[in-house]
Amino acid sequence: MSTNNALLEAKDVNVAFGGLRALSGVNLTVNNHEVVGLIGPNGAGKTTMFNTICGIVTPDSGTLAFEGRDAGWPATDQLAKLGIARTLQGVGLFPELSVIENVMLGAQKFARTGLLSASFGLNTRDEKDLRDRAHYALERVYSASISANRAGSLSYPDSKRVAIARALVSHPKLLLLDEPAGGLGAQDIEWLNRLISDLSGEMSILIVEHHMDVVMSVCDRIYVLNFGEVISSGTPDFVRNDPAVITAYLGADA
Amino acid sequence: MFQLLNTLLIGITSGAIYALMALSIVLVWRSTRVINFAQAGQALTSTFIGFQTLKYVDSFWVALAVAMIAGAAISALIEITLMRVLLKHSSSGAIAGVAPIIATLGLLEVIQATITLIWGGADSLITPPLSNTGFTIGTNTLVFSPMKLAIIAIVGILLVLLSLIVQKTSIGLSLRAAAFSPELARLAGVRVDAVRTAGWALSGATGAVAGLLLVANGNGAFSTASMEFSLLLISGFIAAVIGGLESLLGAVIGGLALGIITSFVLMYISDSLFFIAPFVILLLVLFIRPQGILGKKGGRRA
Amino acid sequence: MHKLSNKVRILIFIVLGFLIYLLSNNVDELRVYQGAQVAVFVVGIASIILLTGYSGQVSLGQGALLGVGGYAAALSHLHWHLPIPATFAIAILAAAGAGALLGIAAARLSGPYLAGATLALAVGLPSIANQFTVLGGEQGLFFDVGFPPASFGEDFTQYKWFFWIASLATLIAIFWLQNVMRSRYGRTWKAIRGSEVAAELAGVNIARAKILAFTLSAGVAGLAGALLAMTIGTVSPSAFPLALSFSLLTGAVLSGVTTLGGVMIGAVTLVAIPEIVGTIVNRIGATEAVASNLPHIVVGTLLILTVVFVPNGPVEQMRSRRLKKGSSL
Amino acid sequence: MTLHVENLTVHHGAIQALTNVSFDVKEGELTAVIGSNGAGKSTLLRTLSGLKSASNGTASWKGHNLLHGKAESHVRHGVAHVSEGKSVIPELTVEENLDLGALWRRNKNESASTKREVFDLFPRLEERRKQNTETLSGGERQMLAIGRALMSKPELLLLDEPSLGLAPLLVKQIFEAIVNVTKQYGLSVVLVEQNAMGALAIANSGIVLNLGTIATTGSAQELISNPAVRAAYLGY
Repeated sequence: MSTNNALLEAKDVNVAFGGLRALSGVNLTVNNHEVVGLIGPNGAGKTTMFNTICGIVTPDSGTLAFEGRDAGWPATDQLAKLGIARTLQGVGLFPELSVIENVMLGAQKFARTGLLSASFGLNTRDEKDLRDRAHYALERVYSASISANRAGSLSYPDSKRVAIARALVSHPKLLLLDEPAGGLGAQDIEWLNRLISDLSGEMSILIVEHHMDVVMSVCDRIYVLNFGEVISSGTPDFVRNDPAVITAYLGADA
Repeated sequence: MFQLLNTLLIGITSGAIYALMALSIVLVWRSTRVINFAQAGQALTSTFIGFQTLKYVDSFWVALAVAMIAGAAISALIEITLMRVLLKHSSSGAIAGVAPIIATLGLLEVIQATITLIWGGADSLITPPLSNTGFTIGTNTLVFSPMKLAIIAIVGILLVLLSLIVQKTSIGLSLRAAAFSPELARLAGVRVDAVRTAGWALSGATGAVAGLLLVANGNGAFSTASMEFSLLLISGFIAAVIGGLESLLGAVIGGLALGIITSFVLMYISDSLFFIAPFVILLLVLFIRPQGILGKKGGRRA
Repeated sequence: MHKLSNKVRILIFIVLGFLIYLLSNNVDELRVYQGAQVAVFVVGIASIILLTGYSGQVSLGQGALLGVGGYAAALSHLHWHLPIPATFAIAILAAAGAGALLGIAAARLSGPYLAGATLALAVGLPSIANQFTVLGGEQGLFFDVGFPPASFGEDFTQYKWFFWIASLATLIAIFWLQNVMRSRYGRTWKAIRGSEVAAELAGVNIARAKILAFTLSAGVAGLAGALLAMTIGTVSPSAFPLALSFSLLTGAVLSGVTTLGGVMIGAVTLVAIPEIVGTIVNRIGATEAVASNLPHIVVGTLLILTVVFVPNGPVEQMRSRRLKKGSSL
Repeated sequence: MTLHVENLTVHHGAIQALTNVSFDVKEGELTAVIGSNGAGKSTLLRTLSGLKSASNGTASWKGHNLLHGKAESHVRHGVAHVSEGKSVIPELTVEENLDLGALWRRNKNESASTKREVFDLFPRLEERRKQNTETLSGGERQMLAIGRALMSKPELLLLDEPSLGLAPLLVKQIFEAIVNVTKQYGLSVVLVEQNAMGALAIANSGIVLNLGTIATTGSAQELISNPAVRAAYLGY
């Protein structure tokens, strides 16, 4: 899968926690404007893979290239600058902040003024710019009417929308979605499907998801992890009929 | 040479007392994951209760026992009335992480004012049960006295006793299980709330011994405004941190190390470093080995 | 949260200043002096709100940072004969420097470790004064801001002068703090307090943000220290005891540590409770021991109750109740 | 009916993790609860063992209300829960982990004989009784977790993904051990599993959970050939 078209290319990633091998020799590529799924049974290493890409877990070995350049293993706070944004499992919003403030945080890299101008209240244009960007991102996932609400008071589906807006506001080239459909009802899942196909024109997307309907319908390609290894990869149709996948999910006698 | 021996013995004695306070702090930390800054006040209260007992009974050892029981009762009461409510109410929210710390500071203020109200004013005196005049070797007199020897012995006995309780008895097993994994302990049928109360009670009794021995180690005089008790708390905390906050043995090693180092600094560098030396030691430990001497990696950001 | 425009805020602060001015002309000496105390506490508490309420780090040693500010102001006044505003600036810078150092240590620590380290600092730092003769030992140093200008007239008292200086400094400090807290820096701190991982993913450098919070908070504390030194006329180790750190923390919790909105509540409570309790005790004729200890019991109990039942403070409590009722703004 | 669950609804904050779940488990039967991640399987067990509180519904074991009181009291009524991820305490030794399960039992002689039985069942544990649990392999830890549960002389065993993270051969061994234990003590078992076929192979009946609701129930045989099982995992 390694082509010039690759946006993110992780090679031979190995991670061990103590004696436990969480990832062994994982290769994963996400091409430009591609929607890629990462699935597997509980404890297969999906979240570890996400955390490794995001610099939260440091791998024992392996390389990561982004846009064709060796990116090392980036520090977590540098991801946004690099052009990678991620939503967290569950919600991951800051409950004490308002919705708009939550989204503005994701746009921080566009801020131009520093502490001094903030001290004298001379940052109003900057703030307005961030606010506008946040507003626009919120409109993409929802009407911006909830922007003044406290994030902690939102319903679960609304929180998930805001979390996606916070990722989108940084104009990522690669969007990592960690279980975006978890806890959502049928209507919201439909909305999510539509949003992902909309976004796929603008950016690449890597999804960890248990909700198979979502994965199978939105993904161009799927990687299946089990015991920290990629046991299968390919189109949704190929993967769902791969005996190795069926065994991994349903058990030995399937 | 003689001075060296003296300095070492002084360090071991005060280190033994710090170790007791550290044990007391570790017991609370392990049972509820809270640093109880009110422990200085509790130890002082227990000491006053011992002092009060001495007015009726003419035995330091009886007073010590009464103080231990009182210390245990006070500590258990605090756990039941304050900590349970606190941990239930403020487990989330903006200041969830610091709420217990602030609450124990408030408690310290209340305790300190209350004992000042009861025993304030004049200095109080507890005559040490044993002589504080040093042993003599040939023509030299050591600072090391029968009382200091007794202090070290008591701390040694208490450490062995506490270790036996924690390592060998079923209450100790419950304590450890509840500390490491409250959820699994519950699933195994351990009444975690009661176990926590027991941990606090043990801590209160240990703190009471620390308080009385601190007074007996000096000239016996103390007051409600004793700076020594604030220092005892901080030394105990630092000793506990040096030991890694989790381990009883670590607390004792931390206490002794702190006592000996401080003693040498005061003797050979400057005695005006009394307040600042422990602080410097704490910072050094936190920078060089953030998990403490016996601590495990990763526990520091708890 | 309602966001007022800067112009409106400046206007409000000017009006506040005018009200304070009117007030100072219409109350007696004691009240004026207490007013200056309130101003000192407001600044000190605000420094804790920035640190604990915003960035989520706890400092039990804020009193020591006030001490750094107080000594810096006194030294620069005694040795360099700087004008008063400049001594305040030195106080802010010196304390901020100390805060930055502390912040570097603090960025590695959290929870009980940070609390213990700052507590040890609060006990240890004041005793440094005894180490250096230049700091004046137990007696400390004088810090005399001088008499009020003669043009204010004969009636203008020294206390009133303190009150004016303290109030003006406080208004400026709070205005500045509000600016910073409303900016992306305030947002960043609140985000860290919520979740470090999520903040990092949003591009926040956690260590840098924490050190910045410690530095700015210490600078504000330094100003409070200089003001405190002004009101008592000297700086000495006993002026910055452990109890001062605890008082400020208490004031911050009573104010509601997550917002500047209630900062007056804590400051006034700290100044008023001893007096109110004292009056009551005298009325019912209790002993002096009761009179001097009851205030501590009341304050301590209040602190515990606040932490347990209104951990975010009275102002936030009211605001969230209003929000729950449905109005979204 | 010995385990009786009716209209059980549980929330995780704002998310409804379980919605109107009803089922029964007869004495001596093994019921497998299967479904993909996030279906609410673990939540179900955590609610039954008292770790999590329910928003609505009823659940009882032989008349003892499982939705009232703390987890530690349910143990005394014969309910043992082996939670997800090898539920052992790594800081304790193997034997201490076992002893912990029987601390609340008054009769120490009976506890000792139970321990004997557990050691007979899992000889590996006896070999390592003095060792720190950290040194055990994944499979041994799972045996220890089940052993700890048995120490409380349970009648109802709640097992949460015992096969998680184990190599296929070990999975087989663990499942065999579960069958043995169930028969030997006449236990009722609720077995939550991702390994659907493995679990159904040893179960009497099964429940398929999907997004917090029961998608299908039936005998184990019926479910093995039911397309709903596939759908729950593979999306078709």
